[in-house]
Amino acid sequence: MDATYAQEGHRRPLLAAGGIVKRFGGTLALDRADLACFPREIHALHGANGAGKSTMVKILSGIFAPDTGTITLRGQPVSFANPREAASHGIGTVFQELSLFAHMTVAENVMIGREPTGLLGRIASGKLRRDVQILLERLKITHLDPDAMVADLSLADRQLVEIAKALAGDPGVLILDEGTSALAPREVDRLFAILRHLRLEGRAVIFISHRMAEARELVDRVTIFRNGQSVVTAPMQDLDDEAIVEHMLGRRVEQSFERKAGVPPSVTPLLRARGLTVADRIKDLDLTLEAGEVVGLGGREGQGQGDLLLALFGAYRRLGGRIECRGQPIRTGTPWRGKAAGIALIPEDRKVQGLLQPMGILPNLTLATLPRFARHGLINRGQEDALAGNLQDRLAIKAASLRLPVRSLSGGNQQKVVLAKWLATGADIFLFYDPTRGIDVGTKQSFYRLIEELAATGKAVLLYSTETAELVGLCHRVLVMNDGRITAELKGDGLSEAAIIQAGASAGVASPERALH
Amino acid sequence: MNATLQGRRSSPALLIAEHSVLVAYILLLLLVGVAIALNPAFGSLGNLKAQLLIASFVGIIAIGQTFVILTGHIDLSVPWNLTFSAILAATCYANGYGIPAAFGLGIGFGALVGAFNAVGVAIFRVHSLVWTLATNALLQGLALLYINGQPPRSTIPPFWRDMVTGDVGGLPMAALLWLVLAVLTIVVLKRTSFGRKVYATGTNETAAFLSGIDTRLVYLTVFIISGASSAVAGLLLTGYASQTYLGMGNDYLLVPIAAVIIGGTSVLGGTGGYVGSIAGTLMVVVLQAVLSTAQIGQAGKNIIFGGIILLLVLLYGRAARVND
Amino acid sequence: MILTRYRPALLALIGLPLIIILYWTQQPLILSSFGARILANQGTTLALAAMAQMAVVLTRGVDLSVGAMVGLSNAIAATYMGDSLTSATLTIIAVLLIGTAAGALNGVIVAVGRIQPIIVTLASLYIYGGLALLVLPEPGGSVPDWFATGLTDSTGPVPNGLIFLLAVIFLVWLPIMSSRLGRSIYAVGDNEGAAYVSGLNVVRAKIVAYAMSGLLAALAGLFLTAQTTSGDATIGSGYTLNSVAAVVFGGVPLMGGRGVVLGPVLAAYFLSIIVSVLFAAGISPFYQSVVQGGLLIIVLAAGSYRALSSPNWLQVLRA
Amino acid sequence: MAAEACLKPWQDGTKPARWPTKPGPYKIAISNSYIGNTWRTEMVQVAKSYVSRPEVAKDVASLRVASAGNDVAAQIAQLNEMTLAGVDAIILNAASPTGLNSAINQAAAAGILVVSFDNVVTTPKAIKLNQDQYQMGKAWAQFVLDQTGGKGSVLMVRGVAGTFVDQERTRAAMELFKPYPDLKLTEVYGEWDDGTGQKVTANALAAGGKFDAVWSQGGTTGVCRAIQQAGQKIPPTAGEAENGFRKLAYELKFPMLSIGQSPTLSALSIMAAVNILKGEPTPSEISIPLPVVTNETLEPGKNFFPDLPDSLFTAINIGACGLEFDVNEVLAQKV
Repeated sequence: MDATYAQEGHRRPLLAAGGIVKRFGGTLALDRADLACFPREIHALHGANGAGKSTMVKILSGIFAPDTGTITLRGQPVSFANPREAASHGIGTVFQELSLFAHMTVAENVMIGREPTGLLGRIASGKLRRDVQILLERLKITHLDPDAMVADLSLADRQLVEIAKALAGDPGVLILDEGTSALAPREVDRLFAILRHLRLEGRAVIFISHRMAEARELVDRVTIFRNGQSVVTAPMQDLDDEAIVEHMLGRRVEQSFERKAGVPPSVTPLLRARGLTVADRIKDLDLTLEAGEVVGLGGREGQGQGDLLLALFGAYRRLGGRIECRGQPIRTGTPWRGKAAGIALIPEDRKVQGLLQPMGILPNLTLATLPRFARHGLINRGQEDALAGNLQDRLAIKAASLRLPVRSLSGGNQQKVVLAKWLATGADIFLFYDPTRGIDVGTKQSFYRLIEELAATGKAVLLYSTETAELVGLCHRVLVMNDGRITAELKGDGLSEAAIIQAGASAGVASPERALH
Repeated sequence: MNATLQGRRSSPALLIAEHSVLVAYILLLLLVGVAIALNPAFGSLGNLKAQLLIASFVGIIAIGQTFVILTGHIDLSVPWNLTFSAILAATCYANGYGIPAAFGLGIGFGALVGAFNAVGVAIFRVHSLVWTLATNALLQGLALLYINGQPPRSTIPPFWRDMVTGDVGGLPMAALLWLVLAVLTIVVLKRTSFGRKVYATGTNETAAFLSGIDTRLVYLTVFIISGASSAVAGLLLTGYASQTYLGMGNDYLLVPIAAVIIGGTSVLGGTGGYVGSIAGTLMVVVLQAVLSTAQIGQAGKNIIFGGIILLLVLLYGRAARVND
Repeated sequence: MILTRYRPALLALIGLPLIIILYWTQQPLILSSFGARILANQGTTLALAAMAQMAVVLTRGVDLSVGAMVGLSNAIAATYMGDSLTSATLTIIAVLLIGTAAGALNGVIVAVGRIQPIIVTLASLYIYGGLALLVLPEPGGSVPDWFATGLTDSTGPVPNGLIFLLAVIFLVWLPIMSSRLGRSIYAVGDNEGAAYVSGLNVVRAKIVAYAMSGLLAALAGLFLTAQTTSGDATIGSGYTLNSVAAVVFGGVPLMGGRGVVLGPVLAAYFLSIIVSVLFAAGISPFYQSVVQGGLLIIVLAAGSYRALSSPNWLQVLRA
Repeated sequence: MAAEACLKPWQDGTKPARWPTKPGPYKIAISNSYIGNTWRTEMVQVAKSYVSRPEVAKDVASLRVASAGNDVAAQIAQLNEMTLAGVDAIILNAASPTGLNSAINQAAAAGILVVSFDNVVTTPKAIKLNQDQYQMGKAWAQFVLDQTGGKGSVLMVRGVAGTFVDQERTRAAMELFKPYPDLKLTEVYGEWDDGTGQKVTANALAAGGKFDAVWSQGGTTGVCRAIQQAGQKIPPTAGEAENGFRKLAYELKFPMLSIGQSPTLSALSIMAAVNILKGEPTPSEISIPLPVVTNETLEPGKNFFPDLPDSLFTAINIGACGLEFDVNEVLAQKV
């Protein structure tokens, strides 16, 4: 615990929101919620998905105006008409959905809207570059080239850019809304060091993360939201993890994983890949998945784990090697071939890759199974409704009506819709691409149960996760990847977080630039 | 994320947005009312039938454009596709092919052009706005070469002329054909798995693709529909004018597109439908009819036409959200 | 990084010299001073119109009223310039102001009214075209000699048209695009939501882009007026779709947010010069559209090597 | 060739063309603005057919045709390019009456004879050859007056707004109609296009009921068909020289006057250019007689062709010029 924290009582809040109400159509997103943070404080905001955290962040950042309620900055009431005004009041935000420009360089992104200008308003690009270079060095993000295009960066690097961008405005209050979900432990440590430094400088940080454990030692106080209300604000040391979860969910949850017995290899595994080669991403890779098995993919980010999932599913064309399902070679190269072979992919970015956001929940649920209830192309609505209702019950998707657009659902429920869509196809090989990123504890638990259920019913699961604990807890085996190859296989007693991290790091090869073009 | 950014919309706008098709029909009735008020003869049965006949050309092209626009694309090859298909059919007929063969060839050619457009869009991934524009130029040249610089053949089967302009049960035949195709279109879009795929592709191609939908096939089909509907419109125009001639498609580039958009279909793809396009078609045709006989200069007509389109979309097109 | 940005313009960068060489083999005199002037004057109007189009395309919009604004500027300029220096100067200023205002109006409706750009500019295509007819019901009008020769003659071996174009690029385009405002135009096209939450003024960026489009279309109209020394309300109609073609050919994706002005400018010259090459090569005009359309198709298909070469479908879909 | 009866001075006092004579044969180029409609393709084919005649071929070394796609800047470049190529004469159908003047002046300065026809240009440096649009509009209007007696309802189908031709023809008609307040005029724009003509006429019929006469600049076939389709008798109609219009008039015997802008103007321009280059006296502004056809002179196979397409422009033969073309031979020209 930091010593500075003790002085809290003598100061007024740096930024405070009181009695905030925000309504979207029929739903009450925030219901008289309060949040206050003091100078020299790192303040955690916890809550299940849909509890109103992001809405609060958007109100503090000037994206939404509250229906009622007040915001005060250093005791003065303020109102932000737009993000510009919030920024000019010294509020910097790292958004959950990244606010970056793919076709601009790192430097241009970091300084967008506050570029140094010279004669006649011309942007001084040399100075811009240098300023960003200095900033990145100060933040110890030295591996990022200020001239790199953001489109070419990995998600983790983009998050770093996003953080640098928020810090470039020299904010008095920094808000991180799930700003660390893709970061490797080492990068998280580095970020925390920066946040501590900001605290020393007298600033405030509001910190939202679903990874509670990582934040514990950093955070001074915590506020917990539930159903749009702030249910508790307390010093961090007063609440243990269990208590936090209890406040978040309003109930107790059972924790969590049990040790898995291995699945013995069979003659005809559900899936076997031999000599799989994909451009320069996957190199001569062998892999088997048995029925009832959960296999994890670990290693540092960007070593080809995602590409492997995409390639198996059919999102890569021109593959080398062969893939067999139940001993039969299958044609690959397009998603519909993968689907026909019984393979399902729960993709990385559910918003862009998994769901038709403005369309209804129902068509999203049935998108991959249209032929099943379409006779001569004509959709049988009764059958479709029945299937969708069935899926909704099975996965406990919380929605008032399946006619609502899928974007009205919380993140966790959206992720369930993606999974339900594939469950409906009767697939027996499930590829998960970091499925619990940005999902609250409660939903995570139900997701773990679902994965275990899949395995229990004889399906095979290949899971890539950036959370090592998840891999250890869920998987029978974990394959550690390096540079497009499997460099270690961990199972049984050999499977532990430390072993995964060590295997990922010990390969020693520097991560190649992730080139998308 | 942008969806939520637009959170400050006033609720009347939202209301209009959710009922844009209804609003379109209300505006259509208003427009017809104004037209009749300006000139009572406009409301005569004969005129309404004449307008319906003209609207069926625009409306049938709008079928193809609705499909294409729903996938987020646009077909600018309509004018010369229409002309070439009609000329091809008429020439084949003049050369002794039977009517089914001649018309089949014409429509088949139109569909083939559609397929060519789809290749550019789906395989080469060129934006349809330029690819179909290039197709249009190419077709113009090919049409000139095909007719060898001569006026195109105008031997039109008399029965076809009578059929297009003739009445069945008080409705012009062409309008009847439009009605049939319109119902078919609405059913395909709203009730079939193909229709669902069109909306899915237009909403988010990546997500549709990763759900196992061959979006290339979707593009192929919608552009073929567009090409074929251009050709059908060309054949109808041939019957209407009793001839084929160069430039018969000139009027049919922007007007059907305007009809589709006024009818509430978003050019970004994924939202809208043909029910709205019908209202849009009728609005544009009525507007053009009223303006064409209004005794004001061409300048005034253009300004009023543009102004009213703007007014219409301002009234209910604005709810269209910016989507990621 | 510089190379990355210029790579999409490569097609035009290679295509233009090739077509000029092809032209030269048919007509050696094209590399004379007179020939250079022909080449320059031929493409300058479209180059300016393409820049007008590009300003809007950068914001992920499209401007179908570019041609109508070219025609409107031409009609106003030829009608009111007269012979005196004062009247001509005032008219030029008026044309530029009207063009900017017309473009800005498009921008306001698009940005504030939140209407799809294609339908807004389709409507204003009719409106501005109608206004042009109102100003000049039949072709005519005149411009002072100094205005015509000043823009279309040569200074030494350098065509004035080229100087004019470069002046517009260096005095109007680049200063705006390399300012914060210009960055925000690119940013809005790249990711509008991100631009908004990054505190950029999205509405202003769009309005400025459309206003720029109007200004550049007015400049195109003025150049066309100098070239034709007269006015014709319907003269601009061809520039709308050709400007879109030049923009895409020049490597600026219609998805917005990317692109360098060099691409569309070179592409505009390329597209303009084809017609002359056809004549020089003695190709019958009946083949003209076939060659033009066919060439465009080939070029567009050739430019899609990325879509064809990438093994990752997700990248193909994004391309 | 009866050049004198054919290539008439525009008006009394029209100056003769003065141009340095040159020995033949001559290199001639046609600069056309647009090729996407029937009149233009016919015009090009007539020119080719004309120069393939032996008596013409000996004077014409080459004929090259270019089309600018309705783009003034492109046509300026084309003229410049022709100047560079060193042709002896340019036959010009202009995209703009004024827009090409400076390029024409440059060509003239470089010693190239420019003969402008159809859409003529305003610069005095070019020889102008055309039918008199004002007279055409006037003749149509006179027919309407004769048929209606200056009373009743008249449909005026205009051409493309903003063009010189449309303005001239309409101006003539309006001047003639002015003294007759009992004439009720309904103006629509038919864009010289059959389809548009048909559509706007259908609209006009709906709005105005019935017309006692039609004054139509073009798209006349479509205009007549719209009236037919409305179930009405076609009233006396003054129109262009479309084959379809004449076929209908022959068949249905309604009073008609058909005057066509002749695609042969291209051939006559070549004739004028050769004459001038040879030093034969030729006016600098040439008026080509209007090929007028009435119910009396309508004759199948001669001035209209029942077996040929409706969109054919029939006025290819100008009697006064002694130029007779076999329509099938013209059409058979290679593109």
